[in-house]
Amino acid sequence: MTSSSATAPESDAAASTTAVPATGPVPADAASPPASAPAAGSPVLSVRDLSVSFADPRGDAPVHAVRGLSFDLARGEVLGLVGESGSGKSATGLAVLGLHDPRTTTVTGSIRLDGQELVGAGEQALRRVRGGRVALVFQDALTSLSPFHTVGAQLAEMYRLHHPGAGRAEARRQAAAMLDRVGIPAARTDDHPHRFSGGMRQRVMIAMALLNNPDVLIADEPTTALDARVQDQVLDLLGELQREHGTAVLLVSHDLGVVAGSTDRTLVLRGGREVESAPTAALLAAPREPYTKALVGAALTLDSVPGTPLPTVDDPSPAPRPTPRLRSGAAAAGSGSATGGRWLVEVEDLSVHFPGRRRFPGTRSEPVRAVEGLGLRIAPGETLGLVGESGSGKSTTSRVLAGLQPATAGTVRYDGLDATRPDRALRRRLAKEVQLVFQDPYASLNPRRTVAQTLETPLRLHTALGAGERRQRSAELLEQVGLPADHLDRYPHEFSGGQRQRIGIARALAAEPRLIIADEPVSALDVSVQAQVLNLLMELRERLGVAFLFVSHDLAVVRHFCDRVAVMHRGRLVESTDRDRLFAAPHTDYTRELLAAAR
Amino acid sequence: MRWIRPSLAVVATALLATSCSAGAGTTTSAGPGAAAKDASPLTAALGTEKESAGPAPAVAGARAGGTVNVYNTTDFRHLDPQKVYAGAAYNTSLLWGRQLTQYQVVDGKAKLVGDLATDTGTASDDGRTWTFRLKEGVAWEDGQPITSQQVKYGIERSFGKGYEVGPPYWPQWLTGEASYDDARKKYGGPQDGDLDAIATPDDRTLVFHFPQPQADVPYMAAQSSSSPVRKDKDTGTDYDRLPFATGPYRIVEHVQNTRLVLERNPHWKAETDPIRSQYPEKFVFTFGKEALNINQEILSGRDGGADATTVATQLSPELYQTVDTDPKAKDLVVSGRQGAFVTYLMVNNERVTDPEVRKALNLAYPRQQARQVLGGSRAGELASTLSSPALVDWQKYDLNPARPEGDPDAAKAVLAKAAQPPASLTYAYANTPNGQRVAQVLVDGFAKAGITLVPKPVDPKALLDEAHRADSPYDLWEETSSVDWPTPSTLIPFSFDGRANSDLNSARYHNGQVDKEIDRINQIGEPRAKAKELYALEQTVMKDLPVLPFAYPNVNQLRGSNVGGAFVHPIYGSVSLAWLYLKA
Amino acid sequence: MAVVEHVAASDAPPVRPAPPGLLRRVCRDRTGAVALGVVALFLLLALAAPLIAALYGKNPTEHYGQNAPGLLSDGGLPIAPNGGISGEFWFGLEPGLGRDVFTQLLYGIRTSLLIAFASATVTTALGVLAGVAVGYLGGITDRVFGFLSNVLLAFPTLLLLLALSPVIQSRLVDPGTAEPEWMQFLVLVLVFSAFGWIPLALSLRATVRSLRERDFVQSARAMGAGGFHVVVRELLPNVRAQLLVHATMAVPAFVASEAVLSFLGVGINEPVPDWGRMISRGSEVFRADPTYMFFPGVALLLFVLAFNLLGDAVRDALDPRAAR
Amino acid sequence: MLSFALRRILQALAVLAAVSAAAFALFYAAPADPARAACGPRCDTGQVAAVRASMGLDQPLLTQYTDYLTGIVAGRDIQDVDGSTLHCDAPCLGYSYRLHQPVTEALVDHLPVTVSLAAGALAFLVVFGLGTGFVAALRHGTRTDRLLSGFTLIGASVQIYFLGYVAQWGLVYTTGLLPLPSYTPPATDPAAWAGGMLLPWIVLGFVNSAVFARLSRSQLLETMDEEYVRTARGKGLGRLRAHLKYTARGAAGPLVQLLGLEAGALLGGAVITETVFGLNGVGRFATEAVEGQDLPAVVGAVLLAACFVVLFVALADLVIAWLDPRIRLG
Repeated sequence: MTSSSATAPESDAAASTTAVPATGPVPADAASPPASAPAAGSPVLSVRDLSVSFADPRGDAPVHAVRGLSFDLARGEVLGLVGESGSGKSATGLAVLGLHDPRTTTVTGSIRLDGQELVGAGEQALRRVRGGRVALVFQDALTSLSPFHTVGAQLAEMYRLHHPGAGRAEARRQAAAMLDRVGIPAARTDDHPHRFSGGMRQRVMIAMALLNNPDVLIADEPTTALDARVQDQVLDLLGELQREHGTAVLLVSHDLGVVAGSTDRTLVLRGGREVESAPTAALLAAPREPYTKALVGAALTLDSVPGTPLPTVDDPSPAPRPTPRLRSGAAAAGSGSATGGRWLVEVEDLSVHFPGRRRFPGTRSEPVRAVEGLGLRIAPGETLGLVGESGSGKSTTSRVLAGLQPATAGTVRYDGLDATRPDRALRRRLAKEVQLVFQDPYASLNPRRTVAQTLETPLRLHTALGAGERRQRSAELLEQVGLPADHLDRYPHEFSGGQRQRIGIARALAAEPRLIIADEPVSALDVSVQAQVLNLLMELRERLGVAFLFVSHDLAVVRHFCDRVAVMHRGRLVESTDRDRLFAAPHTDYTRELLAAAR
Repeated sequence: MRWIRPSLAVVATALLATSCSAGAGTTTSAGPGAAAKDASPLTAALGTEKESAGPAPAVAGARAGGTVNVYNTTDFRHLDPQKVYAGAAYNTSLLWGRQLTQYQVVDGKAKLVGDLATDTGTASDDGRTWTFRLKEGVAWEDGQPITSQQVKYGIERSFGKGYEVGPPYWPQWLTGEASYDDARKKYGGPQDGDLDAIATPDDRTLVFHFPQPQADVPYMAAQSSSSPVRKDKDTGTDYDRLPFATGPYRIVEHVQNTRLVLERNPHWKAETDPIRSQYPEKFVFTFGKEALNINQEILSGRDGGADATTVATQLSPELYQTVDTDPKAKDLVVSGRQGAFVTYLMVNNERVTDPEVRKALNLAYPRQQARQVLGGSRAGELASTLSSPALVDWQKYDLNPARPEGDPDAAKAVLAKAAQPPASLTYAYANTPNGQRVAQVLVDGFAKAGITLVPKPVDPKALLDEAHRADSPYDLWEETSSVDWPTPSTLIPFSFDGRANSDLNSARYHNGQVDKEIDRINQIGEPRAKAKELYALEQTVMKDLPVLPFAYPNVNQLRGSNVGGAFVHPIYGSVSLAWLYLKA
Repeated sequence: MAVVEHVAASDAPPVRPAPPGLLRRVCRDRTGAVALGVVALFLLLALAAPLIAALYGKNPTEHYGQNAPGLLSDGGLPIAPNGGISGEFWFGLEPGLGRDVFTQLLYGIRTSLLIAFASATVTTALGVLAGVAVGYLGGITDRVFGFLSNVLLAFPTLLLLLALSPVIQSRLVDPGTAEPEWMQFLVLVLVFSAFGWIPLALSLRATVRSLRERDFVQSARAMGAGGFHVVVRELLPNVRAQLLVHATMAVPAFVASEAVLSFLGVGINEPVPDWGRMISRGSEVFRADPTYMFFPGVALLLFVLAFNLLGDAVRDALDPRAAR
Repeated sequence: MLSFALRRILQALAVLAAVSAAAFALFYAAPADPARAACGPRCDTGQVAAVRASMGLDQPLLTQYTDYLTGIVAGRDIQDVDGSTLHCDAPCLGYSYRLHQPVTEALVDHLPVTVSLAAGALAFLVVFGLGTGFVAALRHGTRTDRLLSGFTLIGASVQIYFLGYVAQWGLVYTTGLLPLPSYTPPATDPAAWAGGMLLPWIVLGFVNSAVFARLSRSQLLETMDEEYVRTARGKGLGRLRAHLKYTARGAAGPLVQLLGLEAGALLGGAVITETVFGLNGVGRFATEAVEGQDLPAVVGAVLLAACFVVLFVALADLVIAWLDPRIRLG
């Protein structure tokens, strides 16, 4: 990209005019009803027939991330750019700032910022735009803030870059002020990013983005990495600032929930093409396109009918099963009666501590108490949801049950037997009857082994089947999770995320387990895929009557899938009760907060 | 007794490590270096008192002043006069050390004259008593006069522990013990008090009393161990690094293996010294350079190379062509016979008992090819005698004529006559590049005569220890050694005496008559008569062909274009610094 | 890159061809292909050395220059210009012994390759064993190994090789008998192996450490799979690429080290042809006869260069992220 | 940071102790009899035994080792072959019977050469390696990149002694473009010092810079993909400035580490370079010690080299920690 002198002066003019909207008419603009915003005045950003494609490093055919996308963004408007991974939404965001690597990427079409063409604009012009008139907020603030510089310094730099006259002191003052505005005390301006919590870091990012009153803010999945409660806080903050500065926001997200609460208009992307675009409220209320319908339907809310099959792209309006899962009630009773019958799993004041960092030879810092005095019970065939924010110790608990993590204290009884110090026989039983489904479909399959090899491992370990029978069985398993049997000899990288998750489930089923521990099995998947996998799990649960320990941070999913729910916070059990009771009348404030955030 | 260890130091340079250059006979180099005629370079007569008076004969065109750079690959093993026992070190130590007698060299001819002593000593009681008188005005670097007691103290030191590295003769002769160790049992050095065998009636007179007649005292008196040492300056081990000077120069700095700096000694008087001169201001030795770089610097004349010479390193082979083609370069080569050194292919006579086999080996010996890989005629002249042409009254002879390139068929014929021809012979060689190449030549050459050679690479430093061990497993090895002074006295009587241990008689040669002859000749006190008898005896020995002479090695060294008066010392076999000057 | 990942993740299974064979991918990159060609050529020459020598009618040990007059000067230098290059002696004659340079070079490849391949094999084996085991076991084993490798890496390797190889030699060979050639090779392989395995072990240890925490390993362990299964079935397949790259990179490294030792005089002795020794001899005479240093020097450069290029190509082929 | 540093230093010391022990065991287990080597020419077995006693070789290995260590810490008295004892003060790395000189002294005598050589070579290495690496990374995929990468690869493949001789031949002896390689103490004549070391610096630096250049290229390329670099550009920072301020900082870690290793290795004595250019540094000293079977000297040289490596690796770690707040501030 060489600076074309033609655009340079023009951009100067544009730059000078940008001062106006930033100061004067902003409140009025913000006040005007969002729906009418597009009509009012010329759009600050207008994208026409935008296409982005990446060259494949292996030299294969180029990948088309965005194809012929067009949209307008009016001043002060918030436009939601919704799509599943690979829909090209992020690529669009980057294209606006010309941040793609010019060697591997080709961008065609037109992006006009106040009439200034950005596609093919010179580096000089673009640099003036970046951070000055268009600012970015990335998904993960930990990686997008420099770990080597203090947040204060990074903001100050942002300021000075676009106020050439300003001195260091001035810049630092501005930075401190902005940080204070987003709720970060001046005392911490000299801290490095890794010292902040996820939410705080995201606040820093936002502060930095808005430091120079940009006309347009591109927020790329700004809250995806955060817990629900923090998510809300950050979104609120973003909203406030946006109204204050009258900044136009392009909110890129995969989560309809996020978009619903905070955008005026929504544009749905799929495979780099626009599917549907309408005022958000309208779009959510009455989606026109089937894909949109599916997305809206698949996005679980707290008022779905538990246990019912969810709409998917292929089947936008599934027939509700005649008898929606009644076990819930049964389980509720069961929890009482199970004293007579016996629990599958009983956990009594379980504690898991991790040794602290070694400071000196000998001395160590305080151990990390991941789980503290936890008690749990799972009846056969029952599904227990384990809810909590990141770091609440839910994964650790599941690892203990899976026998991957020794307990520091407390007992785990499986089928009445002591599983904390199991003998060989019990260890074999546990290995067979307790299986795992993981969160990350990419990490959970060995990239160097075919599906067949992966599926046959448990068979070889736990069954007496011969080679032929094993292959036979794995084929069945594959079909059971809805994949064609002829995929047996493929390698994981030939499958998509959802398919891999299915394979993971098939592997779990292979040993005919009685308990499946599913650690966030759907949270890494796209909404529609999420729905499909959930449907699959529910179906299998009905068919095989296997018990589940379902670990998740997503209340909606838990509510839809589980019979009973246990809430964890800072390694302790906050509350554990029947699903309906919990969602109807939460006992603790913490649970209430969680629910509020999920609404 | 022969220079064994010192010669090893020279073996490394002379024949094995880096090869040589400028053909011995063909050199036209400056200075009287072309000393490679068949006649001995040694003027027979010993110098008179008149010849022993200073100053040294002036070197034509010499000029005073300047600093001479001396580039050596390695430092000298020893500077302590009683420890110095190697040609180059002898030669160099002349700069700061003086002995009772020393060799005066004129036109490449060496003559033994009195140095500290007024003459080469006077014998009485047919060789049992020797008397030396010190000159007037000979002084230490601090101006104090040199006394006979100090010379005596020096000789006493050479009995002491740690002085095994020096020559054994004073202890042996003065105690009359054949064995060095027995000698030291009788007197163990200064800590055993006064040595009665040497009397010092006054500060200038030394009287040696020997149990048996000794003919070679004047030559021994020229050895470094006949240098005076002052008790109050004797720093023990450190004296090996910084000896106290009596010669024209004194040591002002010596960083071992790195640097040695000499400055003029103000208290040295030219009129007392018939041997040395004192032209340059300073000598600066630099140790640790590679031969390649040394020669390049001297040839190019850059960075002080013009004022430089080298004492211990040879002309690197890669410069042959340059020297042959470029007359200017050729002009800078100083060549000459390496003192009295001779290189032999040693044979362990206890393992190869059959003389026919030894004769066969001699006939098959590819001498010329072996010399070729070492640099050809530059490396030296093919030898046929045990003794070196450098010796007094030496005459050439060849009792076992053999073709230089080897004669396999003749060898086969002789071998056929042998009682039982050996299945194979073990040849030990110093594991250096040249050593490996020579081994290749020998294996190749002897194989043609149907003799299998098993080459055994041995760590160069350990080769002689290995070969001299009583139970040494080797049949053949190469050895370069020299007599201690230019008479045959230390050749046959030590190295071919059947009664001596394998460390001295490394050929394990046993011959009763020879032993008897040795005893007889040892009683002769008159040097030249003794020499005559020894040459005769040498031929008797050579009839048995105990070892195969290979070559009289040459020294080829470079001197900077500005360096004058450089020649190879006919006795010590290296460029002598004591005669150098800078032309400009 | 990141976006490509996303595309793969969209639920429609992407239609991408199965990755082509390693060889094909290496050859796809031009330099890689050339490097492969050169390496192959060297291998071929090494294997066919006796044949070629027979056709060419010379052997590497005979002293042509000494046995036939008129080839070498009295000083042992080739008389013909350019180190005696002629129709009969294509690359000239060795000064001194007058052996044929071409066949020496030819057989020199064998020496270098034999030692390099042997050492590479041993070190790779050791490295895998140590690296994977330590990485998998972790804990105290890991700490001990870490310390050990720190110690070994602190040693000045070249000095040790210099000091030790003669020692080992004298330990293995009794005086009186000729030292068999294989002994020299063995000694070199031993000294190289003593240190060569550490880098691989270290990098593997790191890789395995991270793999060990991966879910698929966890699930295998949760299923009650034994350590053997986990190491052989789950871990090893994932470090294959790393191994291959290391092996290809190790060969030139060992070729170079062997040459260095021979150059310094503690490597392969006469009469076994050896490049390092040729170069050191060349350095003695290179003013008078540059060709004798030129040929082995350039050959060695080409050889190592080709192998390094090949190593790069292999790495890039296996890891497109590094290729860029 | 302090605790980190302390921990690191303790670790280094432990390693050194182990190295010394290993070196000791390794060499004194050698068959070559140092006493014989030390004793004069006609030493009979009795004398050799005496020498062995005076060298303390008759003691059990452990005792010898402990004596050695105490010598390093506190110095010790040593007996020479001629029975004279002398004090070798700390840090005493033993006594060379070949040179009749404490090893420490001998090493110190040779150190200036090696230090000059290493320093210059490192300087060249950093400038050249980092330069090529950076340019190649900025221009990656272009012809420049391929050219530079190829060039560095040649550096990685060429044998230093071959290059050294050819360079000497071409630049010094035949054309005389550069002064003869030689060492002059910088104090006496800085110009001559620099001139004499120029060629060794370039050759050694070039050959060693190859790895460095390749690493810096790949590191920079990797860091360029970091999100925070993209953020920096998103701020409106120019490409070059963004890379200089953020990418370089992010890529520094491994480079510093490698540099530490290189520095340690070079200061331990560049045996081949010193041989090729006839520089009388620690490397040459060590090789001569090896040839002379001068065990104390060999062990001393090995220890010195190991010390440098350990020291500089530790130093590098500290620098890295200081560069990266995540380590510095925990």
